[in-house]
Amino acid sequence: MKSTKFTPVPLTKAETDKKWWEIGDFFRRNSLWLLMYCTGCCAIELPPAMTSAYDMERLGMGPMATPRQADILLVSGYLSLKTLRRLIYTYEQMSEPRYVVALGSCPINGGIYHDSHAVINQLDQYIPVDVYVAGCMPNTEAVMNGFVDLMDQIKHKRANGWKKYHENYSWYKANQITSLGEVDVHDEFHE
Amino acid sequence: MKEMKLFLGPQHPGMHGNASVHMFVDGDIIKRSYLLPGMLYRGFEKQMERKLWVNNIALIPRVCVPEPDINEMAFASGAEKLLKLEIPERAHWIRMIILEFARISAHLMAYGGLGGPTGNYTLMYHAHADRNNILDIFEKITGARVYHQYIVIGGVRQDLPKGIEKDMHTFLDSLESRLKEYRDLGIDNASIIKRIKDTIMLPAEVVWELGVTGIGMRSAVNKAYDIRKVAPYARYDQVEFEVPVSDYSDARSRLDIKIKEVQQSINIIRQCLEKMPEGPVRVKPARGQSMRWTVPKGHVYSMVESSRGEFGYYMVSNGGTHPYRVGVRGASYPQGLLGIEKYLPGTRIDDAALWVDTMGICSPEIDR
Amino acid sequence: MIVNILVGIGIALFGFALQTSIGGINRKIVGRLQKRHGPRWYQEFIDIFKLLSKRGISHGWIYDFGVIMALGGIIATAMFMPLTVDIVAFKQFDNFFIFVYLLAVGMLGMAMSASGSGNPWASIGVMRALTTMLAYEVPFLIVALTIINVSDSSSLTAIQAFQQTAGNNWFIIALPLGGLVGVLSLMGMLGKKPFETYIAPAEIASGPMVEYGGKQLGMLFILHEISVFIEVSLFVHLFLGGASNIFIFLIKYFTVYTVVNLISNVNGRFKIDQVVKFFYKWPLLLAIIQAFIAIYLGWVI
Amino acid sequence: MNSMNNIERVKEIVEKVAKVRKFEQIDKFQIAFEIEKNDVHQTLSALKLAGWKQLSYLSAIDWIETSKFELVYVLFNWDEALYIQIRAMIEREAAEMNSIISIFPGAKYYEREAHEFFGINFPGNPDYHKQLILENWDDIPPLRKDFDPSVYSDRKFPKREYSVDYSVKDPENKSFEKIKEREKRALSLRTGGQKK
Amino acid sequence: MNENNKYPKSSIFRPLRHIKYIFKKPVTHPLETIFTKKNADYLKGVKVMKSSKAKISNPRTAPDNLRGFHINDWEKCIGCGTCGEICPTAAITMVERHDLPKVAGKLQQRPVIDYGRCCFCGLCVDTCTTESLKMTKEYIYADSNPDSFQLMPTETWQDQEVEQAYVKNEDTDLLDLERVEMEHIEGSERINSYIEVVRGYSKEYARLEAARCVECGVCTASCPVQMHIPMYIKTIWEDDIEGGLRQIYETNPLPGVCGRVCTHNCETACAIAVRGEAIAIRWLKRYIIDSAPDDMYKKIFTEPVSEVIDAKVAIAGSGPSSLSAAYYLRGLGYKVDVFEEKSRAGGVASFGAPQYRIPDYAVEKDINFIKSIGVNIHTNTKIGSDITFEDLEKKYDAVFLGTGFFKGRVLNIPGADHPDIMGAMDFLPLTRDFARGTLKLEDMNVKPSVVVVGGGDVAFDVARNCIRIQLQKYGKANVLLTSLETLDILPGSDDEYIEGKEEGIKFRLGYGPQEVVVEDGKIKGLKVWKCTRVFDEEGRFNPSFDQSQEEIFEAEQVFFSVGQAPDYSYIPESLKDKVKIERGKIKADEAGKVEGLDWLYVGGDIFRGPDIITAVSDGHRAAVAIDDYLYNKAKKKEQSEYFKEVREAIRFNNPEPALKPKRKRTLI
Repeated sequence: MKSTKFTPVPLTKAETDKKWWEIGDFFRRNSLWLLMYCTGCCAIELPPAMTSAYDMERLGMGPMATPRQADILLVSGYLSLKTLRRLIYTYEQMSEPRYVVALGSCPINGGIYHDSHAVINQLDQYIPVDVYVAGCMPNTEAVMNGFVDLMDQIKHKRANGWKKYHENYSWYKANQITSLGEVDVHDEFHE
Repeated sequence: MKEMKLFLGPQHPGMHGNASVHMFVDGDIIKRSYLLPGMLYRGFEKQMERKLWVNNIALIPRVCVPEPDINEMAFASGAEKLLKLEIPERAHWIRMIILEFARISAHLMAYGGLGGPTGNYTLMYHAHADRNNILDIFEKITGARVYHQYIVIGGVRQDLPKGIEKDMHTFLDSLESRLKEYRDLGIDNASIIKRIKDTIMLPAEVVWELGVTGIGMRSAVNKAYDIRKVAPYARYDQVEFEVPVSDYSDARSRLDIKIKEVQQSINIIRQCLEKMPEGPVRVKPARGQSMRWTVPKGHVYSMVESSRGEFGYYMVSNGGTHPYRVGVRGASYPQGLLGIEKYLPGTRIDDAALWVDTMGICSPEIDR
Repeated sequence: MIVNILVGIGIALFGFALQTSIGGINRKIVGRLQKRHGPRWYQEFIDIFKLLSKRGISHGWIYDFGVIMALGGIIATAMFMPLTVDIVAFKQFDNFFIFVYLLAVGMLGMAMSASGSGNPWASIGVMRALTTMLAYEVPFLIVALTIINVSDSSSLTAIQAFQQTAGNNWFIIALPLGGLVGVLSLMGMLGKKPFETYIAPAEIASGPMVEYGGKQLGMLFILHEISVFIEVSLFVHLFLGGASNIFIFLIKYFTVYTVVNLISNVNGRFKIDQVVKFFYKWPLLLAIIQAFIAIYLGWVI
Repeated sequence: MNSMNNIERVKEIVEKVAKVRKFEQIDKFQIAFEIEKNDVHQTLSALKLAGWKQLSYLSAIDWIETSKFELVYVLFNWDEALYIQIRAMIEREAAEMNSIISIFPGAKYYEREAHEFFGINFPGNPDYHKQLILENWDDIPPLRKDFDPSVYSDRKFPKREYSVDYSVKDPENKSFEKIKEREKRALSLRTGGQKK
Repeated sequence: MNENNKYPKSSIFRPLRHIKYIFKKPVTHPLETIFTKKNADYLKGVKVMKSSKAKISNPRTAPDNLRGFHINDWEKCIGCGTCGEICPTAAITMVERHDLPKVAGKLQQRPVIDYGRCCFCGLCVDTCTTESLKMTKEYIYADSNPDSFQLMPTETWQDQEVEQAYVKNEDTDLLDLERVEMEHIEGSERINSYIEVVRGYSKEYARLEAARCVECGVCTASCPVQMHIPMYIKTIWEDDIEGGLRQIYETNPLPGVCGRVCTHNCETACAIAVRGEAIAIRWLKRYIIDSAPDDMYKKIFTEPVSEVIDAKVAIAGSGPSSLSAAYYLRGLGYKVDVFEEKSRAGGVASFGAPQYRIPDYAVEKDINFIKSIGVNIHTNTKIGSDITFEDLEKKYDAVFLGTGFFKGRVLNIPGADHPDIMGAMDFLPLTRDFARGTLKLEDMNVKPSVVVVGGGDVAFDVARNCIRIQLQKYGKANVLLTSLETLDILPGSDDEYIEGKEEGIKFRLGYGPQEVVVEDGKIKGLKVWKCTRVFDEEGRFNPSFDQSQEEIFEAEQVFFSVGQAPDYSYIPESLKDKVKIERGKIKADEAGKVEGLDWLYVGGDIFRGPDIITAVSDGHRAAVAIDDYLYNKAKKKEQSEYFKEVREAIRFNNPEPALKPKRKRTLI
């Protein structure tokens, strides 16, 4: 019998990292936790998705209370200026890798509020977005399919929005400042 | 101990919608608080002025997301008042069915929302499971789950689909049989009663001071102050229903009324299905293509009883194709802004989320 | 000695794996209660490994150190936990008080770390957690002391053996009032509703965990799983007669955890003052009565 | 419950304290009075005493052509089921109206909102000048008619330019450009667009 | 009151009953009813879904009226863009598609929907003029590339055949498909006089009718002069008559005439007509002219623009093409002389069309305006006799011929040379003069029973005139109209047929006249054969008859309305060989310039035909061509800004050849 001797192929550090990253990706895409930030109307389709009717826990997903714990920032619909400030704040708080899913028309190109003075038009000007789900509002099925799309993106290493945010940080910041004037929140409470 | 700053929301599981309650607490007691609205501000009233009467129907449901139909009703009936338009009889009854389903849906959501602050998620899951059935019925009737855009100026957009009555009856029967379960799991549950009994009080004087309406008002003043009874619209004067009231308004009694109102809504829908005449469902407000429909000059305040209270549209027309000004009175405006400023202090931080929940605060209608 | 340590680590790992699996299965059961299917049974593992694969954020060394300290403390505690009468790492050190003491180390580590995060919700959560601990510990200790008194030993193995030899006379039956207090305290320990006050996502945004994310949160999850393992095992050993072999242990463990979890899921949570009042009212009274009955009157069923 | 007498009674009450410029009955449950700015407080107090205890709505309308703001107060009496609109014109320039929070405390936030969206000052309301819904607003109050939200939006929030082009153009066929040019010319012939 | 009494007794045990749900079936939707095929495959890979389930996975079928993603039937779609107009989110834009055929009633554009805007309100479907835009049961679409959310709806969604869901029905339709009733005099009443049949819209009704227009502009390309139809309709709706008048005079100097007797191809092409009754474009134009007071005409040209350019143009004939040429040449700054052989200007408007369609005052209103801007009209001046053609050539820098077809034609069949037999164009001028009172009843040679041969509008004019004259002459009418064409291909318009029938014309359609039966010098009747076919397979006029079905329509007089002929006798011999005439029409280039003669232009019937509005377009084109020819040669005077603008507009609005819409028969 021919003996097959196991000869370990030495991996470079980059390759090792890549392997680890793939393993990590497996876990990450099978356990996506949402940050329920009800930025807009599409949030109303999330309770059905989370609760009994569509039960997204089957996919390993669930809502989380705080940004630190969450993997997905779910932008559910339109973003008013006031929300965007807090959204950016929230996004920056999330631990990496983090993904952004945008629901509905509004984050794509403004939706029904495209000419409103209070609502931004394109979310990807301010933070990178990994998956968009069309619809106004998207049906729960569409939302669920959107999440699976995101998982697929992660699997194929295409959900790199958070890296983009680092790479183009100054570009994003500049856009934020153009639209918001000031990104940080200043009010009685934040002094 | 020094006052500590805390904020409930905008991103907070206990907050309904995107708003923030800022609190200054001492220990567990809230010393000072206010609502920070505007997170959902879309410039709604401005947007409505810029849209035609006809394509405003795409915009108005978005004022209040959990119960969009009241907006359509308030807007459509306001415009009809300005137009002095008589709509077909059947349309009135269909509108009532839609409005009552919306009320049930909103109540279920609010009642299930009790599961958040009190931690009884099973209640929330059950309520949402039932609510999802309503959404499915809505989808069959109107073609959309949430933004129905169904009640339009001149009636309703199209007739009920065939066979929908059966679906409705099936749903109503099953919901009715489960109302007891909801009570058991929620307001009659000993562990939850501890949280909701004798807290979050809303005495009658406060009601008048703030201008709270709806369940908040009825639970405190012990009178059937419901627009459906007091100044009936649609055909509410032709159906029999009771308005549950109470003279002691704590969180529990308000939730109790909510469940009782669900029962009443079920009764109303059944009566509607029985009494609804056949016939047309829509008249056109004017001749010509819809983009050239105009509404005569005038001011009108059009009001609807929502699940949270009096919901009104102040509408002004200058005779053109666009509304000149539309003002929205969100039902939760008084308790949401002034209420939180004045009457949330003194409660504990545990109560804040429950306060927001049981007072019926819907942030999109405050911000608009 | 090394063998003992290895066995101890083995027990801790086993405890972690056991509780994580049972936690997963329980999520499915609770799912059914909520009219849905629930996640895959191994979802909890994926969650934990995912968290460990994420990048954490540091809020200073107290924050980081606290987590490690807590996790270390809790693993250490678990190492002492006997699984059955026979399977125990350190035969002489399975004293009840060791667990009470070591569990506190874990708790304190977490408290330290959470306070280090600087988030007000975390501070409130920590305060609540400690208050809750104070509330349930008193009746629980009284009942535990009663048991120790009755069984004449504070060693868990001995307590197990005592129950098994006396014709499977479990203390939950022998001391019914104490058993009830034990269940309530267990719910408090596990942070199950209605005593979940210190986590309370809807009120204080998960309390102590509010600032954790990534690796730290993963460690907290492991910590949580192991501490649940310790607490449930403690209950099994103290009240349910322990286990003569591993299968019985598994069955008892599963039953206890599932029952507690189910009760928890149809109830709401108390306010923190209500928790304290509650524990200092009925459980404390019952515990004292039980102690009186058992120790002074000697009435043990 | 809601007879003509009732409306007559309200008319009497209002006419006693205010000069009614216009009375209007909108439907069975709603009437409207146009009164002078200075009479508003007395009218509201009188009506409150008479049972119209609830302030349902308070806001303003911008009549830019006549350079006025119209303030609207909607009162409701739950026992008699009659909505009353009280309307009063105020000047658009440096618009100011004394607060009514002494009569209806619930008006506090309505007034703050009216200040924010129209720029009307409400002396007597302690917080009317604080920002409420808007944050860091840098333009004229948005509900004024001379504010154009689309201009603001275009200036601040870029619109998406899609890279996919579905058109099939014929480089020689300029018919679409021509149609547009023709329309432009024809539009200029409208009375509004006429030179001089 | 003890508030505890109102609640059922609370319990810590009752909630535990809910544990029973562990043993009940969950209400959750199964995974295979949620996920698309692609996503189901992914989920199979991560063991969430069983592979047997993944195979059949398909998202829940939506209800029948779901407002999902759009599909658009390109065959039906006419590119009107109404969907984009009504869209509350400005999500629909129209893009040019020059790959589509250029046909009347359709624009070469199709909607593109931006799903980054769409709010799924379905108003686009409700307002679609053709029912081509529909919504489907598809509701799932997610992508990571935001650019992929702008989609052009076609018959399929994502290249898949899909079920349609939300479509419009009577309730949801947002268009007004019914025309606002036009007041007209009843048939029994109007035959007693020459009063205009159609009374015209009142302001209120005109505004209602104008409100039906969706401003798509589909009609414009079908109009030979490309009038700004949607825009002037909008002026009516907005009650800006003056603006409307100015817009009309941009492209049409004879709106009063065209507002009454135009062939209105625009209405045939109208987007509303796809499913309903077309906007009454012709009558709305008439409304503007009727309601414009005379002094408002002064505002069309705010500055005098005449005689700025030192060049003269002669125009032969004063029909629509001539008047149009005169108007535009004047607007361009030339001195214009119009020579008319008859006593009144207007050509076919004054002498062809019947009085009850277009009364004289309406023609005069148009002509007076043209006169008022400085066009000299010399009536009773026949070229050839009163002024020679050579004179024109000598005295003027350019000559425009618009002399029209003013001779009746008679079929070459046995008996057709009888004196009682008349061609339509010989008869109709007499009726006009009769209606004006210049001819007496006795002068009118109309017998008690009449057969009219022909199926065009002119035949109807003849028949209806005959009825009126017969009634006055004999107290009763007996007119029979026969044509080769049966009703389905009758060339005359539907209105004429309906009104003619109301007035008592008898119809025998589908017969070919073979002989006029004459006995004792008197006409006895018309012998006809049944016509089996009018056009051959190639679509050419080539009738064939069934001899066996012979009939004789008894009548004492026969009118032939089978075409008209020109009279070129005024063209001098010297030019005869240079001017080529083909089938009665003068050969010229697109703009009407006669080949080989730079200074000679033609328009109207003698060039292109066949109707008034085409003649107007000929005049416009010829005016621009004349300007091209003369402008650089002529000595120019100083120009004002306003003059430049007017010149530019006239040149710019030079009409393109119109698209001929396919006629829709509503009669059958």
